[in-house]
Amino acid sequence: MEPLKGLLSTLWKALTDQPDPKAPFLESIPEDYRSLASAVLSVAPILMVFPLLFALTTVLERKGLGRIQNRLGPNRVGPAGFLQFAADGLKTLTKEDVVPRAADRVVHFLAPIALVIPVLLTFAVLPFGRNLAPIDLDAGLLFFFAVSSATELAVFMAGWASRNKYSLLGALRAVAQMVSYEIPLVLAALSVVMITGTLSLSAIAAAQSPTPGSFLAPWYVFTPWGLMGFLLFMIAACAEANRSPFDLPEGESEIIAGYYLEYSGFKFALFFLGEYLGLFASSGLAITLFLGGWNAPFAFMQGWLPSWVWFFAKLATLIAVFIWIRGTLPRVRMDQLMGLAWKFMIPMTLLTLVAAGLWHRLPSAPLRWVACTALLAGAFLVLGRVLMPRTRHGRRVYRYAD
Amino acid sequence: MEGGFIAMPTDVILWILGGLILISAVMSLALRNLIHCALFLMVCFLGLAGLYLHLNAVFSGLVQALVYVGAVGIILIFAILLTEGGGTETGSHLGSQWRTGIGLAVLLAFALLGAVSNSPQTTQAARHTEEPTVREIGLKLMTDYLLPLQTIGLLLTAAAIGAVVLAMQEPKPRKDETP
Amino acid sequence: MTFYLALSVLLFCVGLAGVLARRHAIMALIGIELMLNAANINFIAFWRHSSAADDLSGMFWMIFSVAIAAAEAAVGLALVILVFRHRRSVRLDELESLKG
Amino acid sequence: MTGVLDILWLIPALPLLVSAILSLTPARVKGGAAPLSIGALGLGFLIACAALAEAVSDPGQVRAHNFTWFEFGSSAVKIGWVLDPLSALMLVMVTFVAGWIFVFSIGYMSHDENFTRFYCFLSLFTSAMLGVVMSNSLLMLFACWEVMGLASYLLIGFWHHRPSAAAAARKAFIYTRIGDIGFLLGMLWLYAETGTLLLYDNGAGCLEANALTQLAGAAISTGMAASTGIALLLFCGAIGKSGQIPLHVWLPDAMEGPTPVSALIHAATMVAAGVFLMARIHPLSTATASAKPIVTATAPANATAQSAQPAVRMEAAPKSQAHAEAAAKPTEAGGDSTSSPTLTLNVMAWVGALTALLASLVAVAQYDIKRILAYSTVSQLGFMFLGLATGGPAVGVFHLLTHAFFKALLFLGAGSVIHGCHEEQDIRRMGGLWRRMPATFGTYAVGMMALSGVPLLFSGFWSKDEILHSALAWSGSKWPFALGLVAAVATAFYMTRQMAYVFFGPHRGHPAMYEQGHRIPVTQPHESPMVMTLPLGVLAACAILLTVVGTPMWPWLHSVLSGHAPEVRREVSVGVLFAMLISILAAGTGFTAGWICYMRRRASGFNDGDPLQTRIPSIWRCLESRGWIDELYKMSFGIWTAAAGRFCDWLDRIVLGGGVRMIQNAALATAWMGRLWDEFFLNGGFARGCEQTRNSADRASLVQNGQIQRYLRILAGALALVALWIIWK
Amino acid sequence: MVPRVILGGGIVKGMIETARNFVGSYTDASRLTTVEYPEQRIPLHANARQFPFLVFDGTDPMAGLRCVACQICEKECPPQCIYIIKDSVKKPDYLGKMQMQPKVFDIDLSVCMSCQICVEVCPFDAIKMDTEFELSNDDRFAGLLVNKHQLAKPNSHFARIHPAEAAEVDGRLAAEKAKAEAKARADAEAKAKAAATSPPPAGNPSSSPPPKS
Repeated sequence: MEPLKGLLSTLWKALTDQPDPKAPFLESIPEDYRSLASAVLSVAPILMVFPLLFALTTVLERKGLGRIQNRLGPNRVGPAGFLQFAADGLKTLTKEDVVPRAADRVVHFLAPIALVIPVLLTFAVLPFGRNLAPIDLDAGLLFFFAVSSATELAVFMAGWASRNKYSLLGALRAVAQMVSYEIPLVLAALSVVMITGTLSLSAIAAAQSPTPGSFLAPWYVFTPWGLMGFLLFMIAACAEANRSPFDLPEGESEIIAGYYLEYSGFKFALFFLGEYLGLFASSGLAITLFLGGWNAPFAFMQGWLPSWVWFFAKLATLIAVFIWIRGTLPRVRMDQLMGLAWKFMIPMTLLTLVAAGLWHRLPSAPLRWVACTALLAGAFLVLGRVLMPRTRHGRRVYRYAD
Repeated sequence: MEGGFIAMPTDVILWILGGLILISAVMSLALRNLIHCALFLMVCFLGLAGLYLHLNAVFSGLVQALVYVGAVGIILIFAILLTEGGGTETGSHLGSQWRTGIGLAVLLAFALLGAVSNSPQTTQAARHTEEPTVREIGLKLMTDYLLPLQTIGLLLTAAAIGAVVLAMQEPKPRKDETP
Repeated sequence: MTFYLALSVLLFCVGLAGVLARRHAIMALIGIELMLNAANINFIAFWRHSSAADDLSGMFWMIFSVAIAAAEAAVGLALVILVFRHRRSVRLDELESLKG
Repeated sequence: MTGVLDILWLIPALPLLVSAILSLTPARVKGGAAPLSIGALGLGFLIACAALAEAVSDPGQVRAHNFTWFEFGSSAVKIGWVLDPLSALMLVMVTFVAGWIFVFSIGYMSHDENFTRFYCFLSLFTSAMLGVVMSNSLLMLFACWEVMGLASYLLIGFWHHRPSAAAAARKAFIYTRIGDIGFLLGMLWLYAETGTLLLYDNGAGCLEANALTQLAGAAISTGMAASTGIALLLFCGAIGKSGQIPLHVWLPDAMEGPTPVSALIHAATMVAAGVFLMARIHPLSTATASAKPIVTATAPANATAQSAQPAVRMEAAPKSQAHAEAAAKPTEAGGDSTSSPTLTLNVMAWVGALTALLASLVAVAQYDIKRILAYSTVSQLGFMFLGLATGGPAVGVFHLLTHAFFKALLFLGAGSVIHGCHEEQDIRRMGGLWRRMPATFGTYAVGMMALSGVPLLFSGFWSKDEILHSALAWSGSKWPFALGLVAAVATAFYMTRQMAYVFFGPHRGHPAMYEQGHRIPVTQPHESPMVMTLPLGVLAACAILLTVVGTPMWPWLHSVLSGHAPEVRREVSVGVLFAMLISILAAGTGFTAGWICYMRRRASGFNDGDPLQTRIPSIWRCLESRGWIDELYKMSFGIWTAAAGRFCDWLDRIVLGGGVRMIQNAALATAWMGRLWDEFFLNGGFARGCEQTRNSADRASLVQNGQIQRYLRILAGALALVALWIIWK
Repeated sequence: MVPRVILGGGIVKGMIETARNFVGSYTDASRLTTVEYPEQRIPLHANARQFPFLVFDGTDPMAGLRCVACQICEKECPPQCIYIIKDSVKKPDYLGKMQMQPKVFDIDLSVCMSCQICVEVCPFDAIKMDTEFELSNDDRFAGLLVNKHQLAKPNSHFARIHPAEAAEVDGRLAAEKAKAEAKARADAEAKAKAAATSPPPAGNPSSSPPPKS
């Protein structure tokens, strides 16, 4: 019974932002299992919360898209359709797991696992609440990117192992896309690192907590370079997670279903789990870096709700935005995708870095606001001009057959 | 990943990591199918990353993971695919005088192991200093090691551009090869 | 400490054996990568067991060697692809024409 | 106004800058050339006026501004410029005349495609001339002197597509170069003696007292004073540049260049540079052991080498008595000093007189309008040297100034005539132009009267009268005076001849170019446009107004040049009146003779001979062919050098060439022997040796047969051996 | 709104549009056009059509069948999905006239493309378009081959699904029927009159001609 009571008090301490929430539970655990218990204690909530969130998101997504398209969305299973994920889950579990004969059995089997593991690892570093960061690594951000870069390998394994031209094509497209969007992703995050000076995510989140006196919380998104960095980070995250405008690899119309073509049943669900968890991880990172992690938007609201509530509220809004984007934007062509990454995103992120430097160096507030905004707006327009389709409505020229 | 992550004695972890690294290294060189070799190489690199983390060199472990597993792995696989290595190799995948090669390698192994076993260095106990923070690394990198950093930067850009230029050239249709 | 040295030696020799034995150019590159990593192990091991507290040279050696290895891998693979395009094969024992 | 000295360097610098700019502008860009150069000169003229005002305000004082050009070792070469009445006057004159000549050449050269290049050379020339005029160091003077020579070469040979112009340019350049050798030697000698080439340098300059006494004192083996020797050598340079007797032949041929060039270079400025040079170094030529130091100057020590020399303020001690006394009372007997004139002045006088006479005589027999003026210039220069030698610098410079104006006027008038008659230069083709070109005729008449010395109204009369008077009163010998008188008569004569031929009588233009297949009818000679006649008018006005400066009653110029305030003098000595009477007589005889010969019996056709020719055919032929001096030179020097050239060629090709060939053959022989030895004796043995090495090499080449893995194996083997060796050592 | 010239301009306009839809779907009920299908149904439009069916009058399907097996529809059907075999036995139609009738009348619904050409060409308004679409079954081939009995449906059904068209058809048929009867009556009267006047002498043909029918 002792451990149960410890667990409850730990839960309470965690939910109410108290320092070192694990202490009560760990005391109740015999000495030599303590480190194992603490590990389990920090992993368990992640494994419970985020797959659940994944489930909810699938439903929310379908309902949201429905609503956007003037229809109801699933409302059969459960109250207003919210048990739909259970139905889907059950379906994937019961579905026959077909493995193509020509497939490379081992790699085919490993691929979904190799995809999900790194994504789950990325959650280890995200600070969900004031002291709810599972592992507070000094090089947290580096860990995040190191691990998330492994997903490309898994995607390739999936695509290649199923021995199918379309899936290989989808996999290579996905890898190319993820590789070329990783650079802007890292660079966008870099500007925040430059300002805060540390790589550890909890320090970054702490740096954005509002001082009691001020009105607006000092989130980085409220600075010009922060806003631009946030936008670029979101676009890159969108591409990294192969979602909405950038879901070329699974372009149903062109190559049927991309790299998870030859998967069915639970492995297929794992891919989706991986994709959505990747989405949550990168939006979690975006929140930590730009939207002030677990801080309240305004100083006076800081005390109202526990910190993790803010984190998940922001996560919810970001997910809503992703769904919203998915409902609106058509798929991007491959060369436009690459063009956007190399011609627009990377220059813009470098410029955001410059703007951040400028922001850091310029003393007076109005001056640095004007300078940074001017720099970024100018760059955005110029680089934008490069990408905008040049519609020259010249005078109509009539040519008659002579 | 702090030292002694799980209550198990540390050298058990060492042996596991060591074994993992060596086995995957051997497998990555022995298998016929190139892609498998590449994947095993990735496993070996991850093992190494784990080893560095175990040695409290967190930054280098993560760099190893990021650079090797993230970047080099992908290039390797792309290269394999581009050189039609996808399928399993026909015929013997071992070079002509592979026996002398492996013999020499074994000879070298014994020589170096001999050297390692009786060198005075090894008797010193492992010292557990706290791992350097990223800020320290950054500062030292920017101050004491600025020149190597810049040269490495230059080298990397040169390599990147060089690789692109090399790989971009269209193959000239050779005389004996029907276009 | 001996564990690390032994591990790096073995890894080095495995890499060497791979390079010497295998016919495929890319396998040679993989062998080279292994040898480089063997060296890295020593760097970190000696850095960890070195006396000086704040001397991070071992770690920097490792980081720079990783960077160089990555650059080398990129260029090496580009060359292999180029060779493949020219010679239609990447067997090392077939690539022996010393002509231009 | 003390600042004028500092900005004096702008006067030559501006035209130089303009010439640089124009040299860069493409030929087709015509717009900028003229205004730029005229603007530069106009600005120069203003500064020159300011400088003149300052110089005149305190004539005695010599203001020099020296600075170090470059150092070599301990000593430094210092150059700089000087502002004294002489240089100020010359600056004003050059900028003024050149300015109007530029205006004139806008019209004259308007349809020439190398318009910009023309102005570029003109500006270059003017800046060089201004450089000469104001330079305070002989070295700088010599440099500008050479640039002037170059510019004259370029301008004479401006229409280089015409072979005659190119030849004339080369000829001019070579003859002036011969003169310049003398100049250079003089400078070197001067530098050797005094150690500085600066003229005025707070007492250390070579024209200052202690340098002069030192020079006068130093005598060379033949007993001649160093100063005289140097002066003579410098005079050689002057002879070459101003076209005096031995080296005068290039000047008439220099008429090949465009007329404004002749006007500017061969009338007003360049040729005058020789006279100016002798005027500038006059103290040197008159320095005798006994003479007291001419100019003493006290000035603060030189400033440091780098920084420009502070303007040198010299309170001029009263000029040496002799000099002042001569200037003050030009009329007094004895132009320079009571004692007999030094050798330099003698030579100068005789050369001047002879040139004047010979040139004026030759001018009588010329048919080309510009050649007549050229010879007249030579003779007038002779007069100037005569005046310089006998009456001191003031007399010479006064005639130089007046001559500059009316000779430029005459040349421009000639140019306007040529332009009017469509490039016709032979006076036998002209005639009757006074009705068709009234403006040109009027101004040309003024210039003619000034040149030939029509009394009272015209400045030419006064300046020539000065010279004749000083020649008469010269203590040296009376003969130069006689020669000068005859020359004056001849001058009047040939000018009237020219007027008669050009402006009076029937128009002897080409009868009808029309029939000879030229579709365009030959329009009658027409008056030149405003841009050409305006300068003529201005110069004509000046030719008249200049009298104000130099009449005996108010010798403003003489007193300014001799360094003390001008004052009006009522009484005029008997000698002066006598000299005036003589010169009026001379001019009169010249006119009447010219009138008789040419005015009454108008030459109607082109080919009916010159009246004079009929009377004195042999002398006429001699004069017309310019006294065969060209042929003389050709015969003497020409042949010499040709012969010397041939001899050297023979020497080089036969004697030396032969020797080289012999050595060559010897080398070949030895090579052959070496080959034979090597072929048979060495190779045999050696070849076998090579075989062995090649075989062993084959085996060794296995190491490099392209098998990468073989290389790696060898590498690994070596590594293993080394490791083993290290461990088990 | 946001000028399209800036890079994100188009995206923002699009997002606002979808947001308006999203919000609208909650506030403005008319937007949600879909209904819970099996439970609620959207009333079909008048001219809705799925697959043809045969109309029969009266109560007995086979007897009242209007189709006279003239096979025009079979010939005209573009995908040739109608298959008719004439029946040797005739039966009276609505006018009592003896007409043929189809022994076999099959339509392969999986082939039929519901182009309604058969309805247009049928002179006897025997075939109309039904609105029944829930025809899914597990036999891909035979399941959708419907025969005469399955096709036959009463005129009342036709009236229910296409009221206007049914009314028009019925009106036309009734009119024809009335005309036919009137003619029949007229013939009958003429015969009766002829019978009555035949006893008097056959001779006065000049009496007034028989009344015009």
